[in-house]
Amino acid sequence: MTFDEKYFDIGRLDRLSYRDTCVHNLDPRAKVIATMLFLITVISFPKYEVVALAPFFLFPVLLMTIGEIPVRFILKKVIVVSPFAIFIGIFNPLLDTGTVAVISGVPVSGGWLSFLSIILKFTLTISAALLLIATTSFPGVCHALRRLGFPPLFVSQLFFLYRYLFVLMEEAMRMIRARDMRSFGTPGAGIKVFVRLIGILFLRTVDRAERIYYAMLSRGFQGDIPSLKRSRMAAADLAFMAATISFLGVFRFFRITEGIGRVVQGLFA
Amino acid sequence: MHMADALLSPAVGTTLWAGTVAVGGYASKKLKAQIDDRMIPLMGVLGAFIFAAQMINFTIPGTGSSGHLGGGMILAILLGPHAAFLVMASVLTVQALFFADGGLLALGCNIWNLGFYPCFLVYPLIYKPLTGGSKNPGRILVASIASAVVALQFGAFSVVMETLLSGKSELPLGAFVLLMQPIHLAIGIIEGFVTAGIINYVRGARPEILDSIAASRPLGAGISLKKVMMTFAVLAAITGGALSWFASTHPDGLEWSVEKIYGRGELPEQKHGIAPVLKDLQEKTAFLPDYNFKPAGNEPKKKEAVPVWPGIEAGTSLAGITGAAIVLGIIVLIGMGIRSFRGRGKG
Amino acid sequence: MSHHIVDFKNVSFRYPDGTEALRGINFRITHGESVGVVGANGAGKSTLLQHMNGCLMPTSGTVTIGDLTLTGKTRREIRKKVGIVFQNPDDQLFMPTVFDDVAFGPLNLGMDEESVRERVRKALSMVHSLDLRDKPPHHLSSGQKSAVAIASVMAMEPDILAMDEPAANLDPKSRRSLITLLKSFRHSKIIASHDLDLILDVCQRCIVIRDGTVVADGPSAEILTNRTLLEENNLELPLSFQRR
Amino acid sequence: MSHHIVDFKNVSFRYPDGTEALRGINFRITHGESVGVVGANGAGKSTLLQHMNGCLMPTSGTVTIGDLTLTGKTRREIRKKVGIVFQNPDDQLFMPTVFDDVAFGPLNLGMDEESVRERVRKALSMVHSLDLRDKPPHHLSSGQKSAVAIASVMAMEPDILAMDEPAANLDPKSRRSLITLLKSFRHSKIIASHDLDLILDVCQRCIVIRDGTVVADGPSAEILTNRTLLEENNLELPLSFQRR
Ligand SMILES: Nc1ncnc2c1ncn2[C@@H]1O[C@H](COP(=O)(O)OP(=O)(O)OP(=O)(O)O)[C@@H](O)[C@H]1O
Ligand SMILES: Nc1ncnc2c1ncn2[C@@H]1O[C@H](COP(=O)(O)OP(=O)(O)OP(=O)(O)O)[C@@H](O)[C@H]1O
Ligand SMILES: [Mg+2]
Ligand SMILES: [Mg+2]
Repeated sequence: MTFDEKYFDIGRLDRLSYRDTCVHNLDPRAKVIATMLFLITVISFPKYEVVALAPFFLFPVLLMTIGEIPVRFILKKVIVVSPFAIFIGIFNPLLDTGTVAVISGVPVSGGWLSFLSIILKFTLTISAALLLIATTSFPGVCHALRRLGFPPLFVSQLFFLYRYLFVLMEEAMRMIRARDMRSFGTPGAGIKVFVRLIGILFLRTVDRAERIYYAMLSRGFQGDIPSLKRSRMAAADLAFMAATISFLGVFRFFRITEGIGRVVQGLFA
Repeated sequence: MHMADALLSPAVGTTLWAGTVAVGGYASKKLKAQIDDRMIPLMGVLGAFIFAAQMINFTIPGTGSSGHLGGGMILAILLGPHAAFLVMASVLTVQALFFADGGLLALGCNIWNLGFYPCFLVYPLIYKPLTGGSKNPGRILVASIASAVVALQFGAFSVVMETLLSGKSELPLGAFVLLMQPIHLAIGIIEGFVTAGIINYVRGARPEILDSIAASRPLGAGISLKKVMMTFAVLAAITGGALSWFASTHPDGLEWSVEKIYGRGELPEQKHGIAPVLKDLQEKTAFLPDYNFKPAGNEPKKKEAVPVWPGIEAGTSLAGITGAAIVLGIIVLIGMGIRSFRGRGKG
Repeated sequence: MSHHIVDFKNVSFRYPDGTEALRGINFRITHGESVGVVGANGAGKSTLLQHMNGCLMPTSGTVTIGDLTLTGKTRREIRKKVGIVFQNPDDQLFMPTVFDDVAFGPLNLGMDEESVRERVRKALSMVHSLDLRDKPPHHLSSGQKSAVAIASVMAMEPDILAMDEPAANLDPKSRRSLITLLKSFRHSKIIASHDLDLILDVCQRCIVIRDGTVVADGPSAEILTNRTLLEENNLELPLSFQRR
Repeated sequence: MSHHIVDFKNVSFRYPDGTEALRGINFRITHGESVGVVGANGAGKSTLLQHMNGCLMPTSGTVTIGDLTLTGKTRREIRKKVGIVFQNPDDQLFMPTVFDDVAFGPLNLGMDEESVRERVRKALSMVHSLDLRDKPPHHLSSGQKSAVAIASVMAMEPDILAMDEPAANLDPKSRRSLITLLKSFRHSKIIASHDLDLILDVCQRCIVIRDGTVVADGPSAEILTNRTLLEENNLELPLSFQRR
């Protein structure tokens, strides 16, 4: 991704979180917890498991449709980050060729199954993480983390990081533009100029931090970032959690997908 | 070099999360006791700085490819290990959430790999002794390169171990190490150059800034070696304990890697569909001395139905596939149904 | 009401790198006055404003706000009385959403939840920005950012308002509504700006600074029409006096 | 001389996050003209300027500079013709000394040392900053930085000069000398600013932008005195027309 794309991408994801749907209105803590449980459940399937992963697509699909998040946008982002997992996973079919299953006479090697399993898990976990932000907003997630007991210092780092990400990225973007404008090929993009640019950006960042600090002092900052309790867990939030947990439990421990397959096959047999 | 959720097992993922949370808790406790509250916005904004800086590319001399700044080392030098660790953790959290770089479960691993090593291992044990508090640009350069290289080697090796212990990848240890470490050696050297360049630039341009950051960072920043080693030992014990538990309950995870390292030098043939892919890969992986894949293109003869993982074939049957297709179909229908219902509701 | 008084007595300030930014500043602002501070780039305007609430502490001399002399101990009290709006609203809006930002001050004052919400609502309505409540500042336009920055200071209900270059980068209409807004505040105000027309509109009194000293102090209508004085200080007649 | 021509035909631009910043912009600037671009905050002025040399590429429509149509391929050529000075000189000055900074562009053009020196000398004298040659940019005042930023662009001897909000944060005198400087350039110029008095002084022609479209285009003297037009666009009469 180029710088600009990356920058705009965050902006887009961020804007998705302002929508007003019932998914967006759930308590952020409920969504954070549900997402983490979802991730652990998906990851906990053994390496050759493929079939039982299918039902888990319901979770992101529901979040996406009810939360009015564009499918394409999420898919595109999943694809953009996929190379590392694919790069590691692609060795499985090459190295693990022992047959672990025979499907209507066609033997399937373990490597292909585990590779497919990695890809499915990858899609599920990444989209769940993206959807968490797209339906909760970054500040929402931070407030949730704070109320879930993460150190306040860490959470304030997240707040500042998020807030100044956009400011500094824009600053960096303008600097790159200025550099590229006056360098008509590679020499301008060399490591020396790079170090300078970063150095200047650093100095400006420190100056900015100083100004922010003064602004904070001017408004009574005493070492802690205070926060308002925004919401109490409502019935809807509890219901959402309960539904998620039972969904995860049922599909983790019972082989329902396969059962459905059997029943349907039985109908046609 | 970000670890990905899909490659992790829950045991490895949660173990490293636990380690990261422990170190994070320790760091924030330390900071809270000693911090000058001027540091709070500074740390946050520096996180954003690392983020923005990572997005600026430069051309790596002689190669034409581009690199960018990693950040852990420079933060440790500027802020001291505790603050640097927290900043790195928040940078990686934002990456995980906004770019899905890695994922939420792998976040623990990533913070560990990219934050713990530079801040708590390399900074006190390599950078500080090598510079000895000197402001000499040459020493800073040497120390930065050494630190960045070591930190990245640790990080890369951890990625290898985390992947292998999770047992989702079939990559053999040797090959994996050969894939990861040399690349990260190169990246480390460049990161070292860049880190030193920035420190030296800042020192030249506005020396007072470095001094004022140094002055406002917690006294304990020059942490005692003993404490680091203690922490490290405790964490190693936790990790080791968890891993051995994992290894004993899921022997397959370790078994196959051991098997791959010492065992079958030769691997059976492949299915036809991937012959070209395989050939290509074979050429690309030719530098792995120990592993030669059998020439592809052999007619597939896969009748040796040896269940590697007993009970697994039960799930991966035709019934399973049918079931999965039906389930996915239903999910898509649900999704589309909600969409159109909503569309109608609005229109 | 003595608590609306600002008094600088012989205030000097030297930055750690040795720059003497203020050299013996003297002035006194009484209740309800509105004062402009003008001068060349680098004259010391921003440095001066930062002394108003102890962001910077004088190297020598005394700053008195109301009946408190600025010291390390009284600083916290003084910050409740003096609200400063800095030059760049991006530096001022440091919380992730507009609401959080405006609530930051009142929460630090230890107010309870209900009153905080009420204060935020009031401050945001004052600058006509209640709708922006849940947005993150980086999605606001520059004019909106300025307005919210003012709200976040107003939410602390300060007795004295200090602003540094409030109109930079605003389009003419936003600038005009800012002027209207400023005129409607009944606080003591002190505004540093290069926009002499704005000073002329908002402030009855004007202080000219050069190299860290006060070189003129008097009614804006007099000072800002004194061409020689202005030109000596890298300034010029307000544009609205430069007839074509 | 066809190479001093700027031609926007039906240019639209949408930021990847969906903001439609330009919607069918049309105008043509001929040799030696100097054109002001005005409009409300967020109207699209900066976005427009960034199309002049391919920092941004139109989503649809064509930008022609001289006889080249802007594409990924011609971008590099076009950057030699169009110099842009951004709003904040700090973004622009990244080399360790003023000399290095001004030399950066010419060196990248592959010129030999002697000619580079000559160019730098010329560019710096043009903005009366030859003395600053060996200073590091971060020790300059804001006015000086602006001047050097302009020199660093002028050193590439562009045919066309584009500037975004060149006078923000300058004190009135620095602003005035910038105006004098701009007037003395014989290049085609295009200047985006909220400072309508500056536009009136420097540009014969003025384009008004609203929501990414051109709503007026004509002689500055006419446009900037048309009160209704201006007020519809979040602008107001230049201050020098607002007699007191
Ligand atoms: N953090 C700092 N460290 C050292 N010197 C500084 C610092 N900030 C400002 N100065 C110097 O102090 C003097 C006064 O600066 P100040 O920012 O108060 O000027 P100003 O009147 O606000 O200028 P402007 O109109 O450009 O905003 C200048 O010489 C400036 O270079
Ligand atoms: N990086 C960006 N990503 C998304 N939208 C953007 C971006 N930059 C600008 N915009 C939007 O594009 C529109 C035009 O912005 P632009 O910066 O061109 O306005 P402008 O006329 O220069 O405003 P100003 O007078 O405040 O400088 C605005 O709606 C703005 O919010
Ligand atoms: Mg100032
Ligand atoms: Mg603009």
